[in-house]
Amino acid sequence: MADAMTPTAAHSHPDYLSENKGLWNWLTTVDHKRIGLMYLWSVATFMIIGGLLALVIRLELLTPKQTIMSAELYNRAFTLHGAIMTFLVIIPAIPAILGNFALPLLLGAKDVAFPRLNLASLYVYWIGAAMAVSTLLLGGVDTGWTFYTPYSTTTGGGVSMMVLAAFVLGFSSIFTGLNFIATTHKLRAPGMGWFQLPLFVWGMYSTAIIQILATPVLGITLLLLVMERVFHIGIFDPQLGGDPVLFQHFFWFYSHPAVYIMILPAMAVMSEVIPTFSKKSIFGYKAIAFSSVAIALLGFLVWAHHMFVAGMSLFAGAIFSFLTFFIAIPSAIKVFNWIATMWRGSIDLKVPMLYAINFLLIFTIGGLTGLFLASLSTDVHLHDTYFVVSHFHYVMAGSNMIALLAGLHYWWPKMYGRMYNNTLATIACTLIFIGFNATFLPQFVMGSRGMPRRYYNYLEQFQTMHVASTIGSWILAAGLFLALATLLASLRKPKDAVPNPWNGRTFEWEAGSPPITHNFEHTPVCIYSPYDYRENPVPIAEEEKSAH
Amino acid sequence: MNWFRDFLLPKSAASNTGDVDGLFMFISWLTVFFFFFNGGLIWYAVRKWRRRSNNDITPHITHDTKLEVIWSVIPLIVVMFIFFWGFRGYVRAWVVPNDALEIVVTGKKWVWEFEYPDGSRSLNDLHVPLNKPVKLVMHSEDVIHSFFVPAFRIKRDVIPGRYTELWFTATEPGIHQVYCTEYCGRGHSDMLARIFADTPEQYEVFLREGDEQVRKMPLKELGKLVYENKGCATCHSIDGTRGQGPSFKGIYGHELKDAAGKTHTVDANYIRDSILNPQAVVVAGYEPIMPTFQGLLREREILGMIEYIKSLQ
Amino acid sequence: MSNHAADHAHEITGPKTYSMILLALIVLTVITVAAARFDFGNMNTVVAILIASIKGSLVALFFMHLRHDKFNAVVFVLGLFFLAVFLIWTLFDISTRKTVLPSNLKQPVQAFPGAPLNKPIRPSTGQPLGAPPAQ
Amino acid sequence: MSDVTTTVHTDHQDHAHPPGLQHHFTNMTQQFEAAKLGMWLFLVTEVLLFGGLFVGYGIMHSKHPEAFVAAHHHLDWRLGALNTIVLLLSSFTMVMGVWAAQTGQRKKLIAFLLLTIILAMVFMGVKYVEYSHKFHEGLLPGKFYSHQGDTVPGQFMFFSFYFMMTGLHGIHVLLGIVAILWITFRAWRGHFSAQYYGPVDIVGLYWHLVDLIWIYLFPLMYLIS
Repeated sequence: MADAMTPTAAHSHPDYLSENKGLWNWLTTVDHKRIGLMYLWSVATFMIIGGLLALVIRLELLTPKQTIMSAELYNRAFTLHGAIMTFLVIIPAIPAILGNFALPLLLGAKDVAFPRLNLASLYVYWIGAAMAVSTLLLGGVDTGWTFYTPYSTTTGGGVSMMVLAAFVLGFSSIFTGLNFIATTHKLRAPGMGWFQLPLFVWGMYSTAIIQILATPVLGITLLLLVMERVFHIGIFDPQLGGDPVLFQHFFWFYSHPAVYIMILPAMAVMSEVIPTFSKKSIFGYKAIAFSSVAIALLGFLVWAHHMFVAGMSLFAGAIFSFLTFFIAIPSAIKVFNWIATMWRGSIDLKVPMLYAINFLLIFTIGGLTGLFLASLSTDVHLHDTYFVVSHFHYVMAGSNMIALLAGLHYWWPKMYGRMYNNTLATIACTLIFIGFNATFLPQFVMGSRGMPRRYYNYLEQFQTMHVASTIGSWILAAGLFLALATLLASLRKPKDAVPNPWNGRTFEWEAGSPPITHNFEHTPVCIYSPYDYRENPVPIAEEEKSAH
Repeated sequence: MNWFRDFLLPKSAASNTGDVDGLFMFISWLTVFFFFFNGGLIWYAVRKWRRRSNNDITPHITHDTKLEVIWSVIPLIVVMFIFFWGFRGYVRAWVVPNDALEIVVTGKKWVWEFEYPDGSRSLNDLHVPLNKPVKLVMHSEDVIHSFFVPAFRIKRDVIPGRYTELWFTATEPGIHQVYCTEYCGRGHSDMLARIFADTPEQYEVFLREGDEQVRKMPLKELGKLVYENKGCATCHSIDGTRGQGPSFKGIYGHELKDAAGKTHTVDANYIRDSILNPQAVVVAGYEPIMPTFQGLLREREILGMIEYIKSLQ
Repeated sequence: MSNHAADHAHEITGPKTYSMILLALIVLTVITVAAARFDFGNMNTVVAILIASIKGSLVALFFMHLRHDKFNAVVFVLGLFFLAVFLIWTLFDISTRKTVLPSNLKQPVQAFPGAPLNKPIRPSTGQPLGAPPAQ
Repeated sequence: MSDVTTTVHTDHQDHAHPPGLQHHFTNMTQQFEAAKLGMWLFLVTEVLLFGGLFVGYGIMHSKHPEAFVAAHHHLDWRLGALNTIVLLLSSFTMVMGVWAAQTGQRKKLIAFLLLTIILAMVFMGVKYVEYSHKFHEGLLPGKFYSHQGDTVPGQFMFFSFYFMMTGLHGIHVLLGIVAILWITFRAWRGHFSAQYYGPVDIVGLYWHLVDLIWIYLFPLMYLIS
């Protein structure tokens, strides 16, 4: 581990931030760490834009009728919020930022398998982002991020451009996934078998499976939608003999697995943070690893639970509901395993661990409220109400965002070689927890009482809860702003981080903080399990011998 | 514990809601329980095993198969139980009773149109009898909408190009809110309707005189509505063109000859008789094909028809 | 992972095998065309897909060397499997849907109400092409 | 894990660096296998991309069988069969090219690659003849369909799929031609040997997939009944 590493070894090369400075060198770099950082700031920019849109939406909903904008503008605002947050923020967030930065380090590799493809994925992301933003000049998009036909094929504005943007962004996601799979298979450090992989890698690998298998279907769906708009090809248009519900099958075949693209990486981060700060081996390594893969594969069999009231057949509804419940099992297993990891550990409540606990609580609510929506009869009542809005914000926005922050605070010393202000970061974490729950808990109640989603005007009976939610959104925004400011403020200091500030056991802590361009001075060799926190770690080879 | 249910759910007003509410509350309590269970475990662990020094020694526990099986199997049993409970409710909501009163619902940007079995129509207000199953056969004229009645715990998408159905038996008298829950553009949030669950007396009034909209409508407009909705327009034109029956244009106050050559003056009584007993007098040159509208039109609608024809000079 | 490129030597398939495969593929193409002449009733498409799948397997196994490449074969088959899941389940929903019709339906639902035989098709708002979208 | 960061392989300095080996790979085999796995993953995404169209085709076909059957009579199955044979032949020449590369026969490699390109161009030529015929007849996708004298409605939908599927396939053929040209150029420059032929193999895989998709397109488009 890094603390055992000879300090002289770490500084024979300049670190990756100091070497080859200058904008041009950054834009042409193939270094996975630099690409990860460029993703970080790109995603952060769009998160701020999407977040501001959310604040504007919440402000509009302060009163039952018009508050600050017209219905047309409101519809465009929530569509842009949804599209930006889904395609530009949450899907790339953890894989493209933390995955790109940490996955090769965790594997003891010098880079991902296809570094140029990795850079290409960033450029494709930028092109897609530019296209998405350009829809503003084309009159905006008012379809909702789900682009349901036939509304999306008949409304005006920049729908085609937005759809093509999502298509392009899909390729960015595919490139990242492809890289992670090939890297995990072919670039593991000598001695690192599949069950010595850090669980973050398992999580990323499972995510990548979904990215590879599902994203192309989104691509073709969106192309068909553009074709329908331009050529009236007829597949989704009932007037031309098409089936509008078919679009929903196509769309959710990608977009349901995509929610696991959002949550699996979050779980992956947890599996690193919790053992490190509990100073104890992860509980149930194989259970966590296999449950990631199980979620990824099962995720493909449940897409139509978004369509229980969409005019699907009774039988299809029953089967999809039945299978959906199986997703609950691996999710529950993971949560129990993390808690069991903390059990009898030595829990250090540093900022990443606080975020992890924050995640556990929010994910528990998010996961359990999923049961309402997986179950047929209750889903009929709750579908397309604020209950659904709140549920998916808990699992997609809350869990993902908090896990991203956990990972950022965890690897920040590795990324920039600097420690942040612990007190301020703790306050930010607390504010985020309070703000998030204040924003979204009232939405559960609103939803179950019948408040439909995507409503510009609403009945007076819901106003109290809307006001509570809006006030919550301000607390949440304050928390996020403080977290960002704390991290940024740390960059003004000189580099002060030691290679292994948290006493982690995985490979990245053996590299310098920040690492050199090729990551390690010497290629690491995997001898001990990545979670062996014993006083005298036992080599894997010996452990296996004694097992037989 | 009813306060929790009343806090989370709107007041139930239909026959099938008990099952849904039961399941909803079951999962709600499950959620509350597990939130505090997990939260409690974390709280306990953090309090008890907080790091005291950097040299803390922790036990090396990698897994515990028995424990892991337990916490996989128990959730599995619970969710399977939930599945079957939810499935049962779904099937009940799916299978429509045979004696259900059929209402045809048309969704279009951004109104709900209801067509009753007698062919009369209304916008955004639906009258149904209490304690009698009602079946809604729904379709859309433009984009996908969704018909949602929170008090009945029912919802189904309304799709262009095909029909979907939905049924309920209202058990609480009063007005129940209907929402459109599938995003359909600018007026999505204003695409509201109301279901009036009428007591037998109220429903009787409704059947006799129509709903509030119709009762308040001027007679001439009501007549126009009847003319358009009840099939008059198929045979009788209003612009003087000859159809299966005589045109209504300028007919009022004029004289007509029947097949036997007898002369009749078109006045209120003549129109009433022609609607209720059309075969009695058939105008010369036309086939006796008009069906009777006895029982199909309300008294006020006949008066409206007379006013409408009177206005077509 | 330690083996070198030279170790691939035993995997090299020769021109003879490739020629045989090519011949088989061409024969199968002829069979496909011939099979289309026969009427297998409902099985027409199934027969065509079956022959195509045999051809596809030959290409994948021999030309794409999946015969010697177990791992990538798994990757490829996994892709096909999920495609099958997508197709079969979507078809399952569509084929088990109940047709609901109102009892007073006057006209049968037309298959292509908006698409007359040879006229330009109008978008589903019912407006002529080029008109501004409905607001 | 491990304190023992043994020096298995110190960065660039040590043993001779084979040409074409990228810095982050240990040896040529690892690089070749990684690239091959990457290509297969890409092929999977291609399968699912086309797969979406196949699913759409299948569902619309089952929904409007008469329209699809009537519409497919406008296609000439002989041209389709010809193109199938041409593409199969090109797949054969491609795999022979890979064989030539594996056995280090540079001249044969270039010859086979050029043959493949020629066959690919023949394929595109036949496609051009077919497309221009369809354009002339007004057999076009969606709202541009203007064929006269139809008795079965809804044939525009078949042509929507025909043009989308064969069009997307055609784009892949064109990209394939570019890729093979690039490989031919590199072969001509003498980049490949029996030890290093990865790019040939990988472009070959792509080309076979293009062939594979056509194998399904042919009966579904030209031979339905």
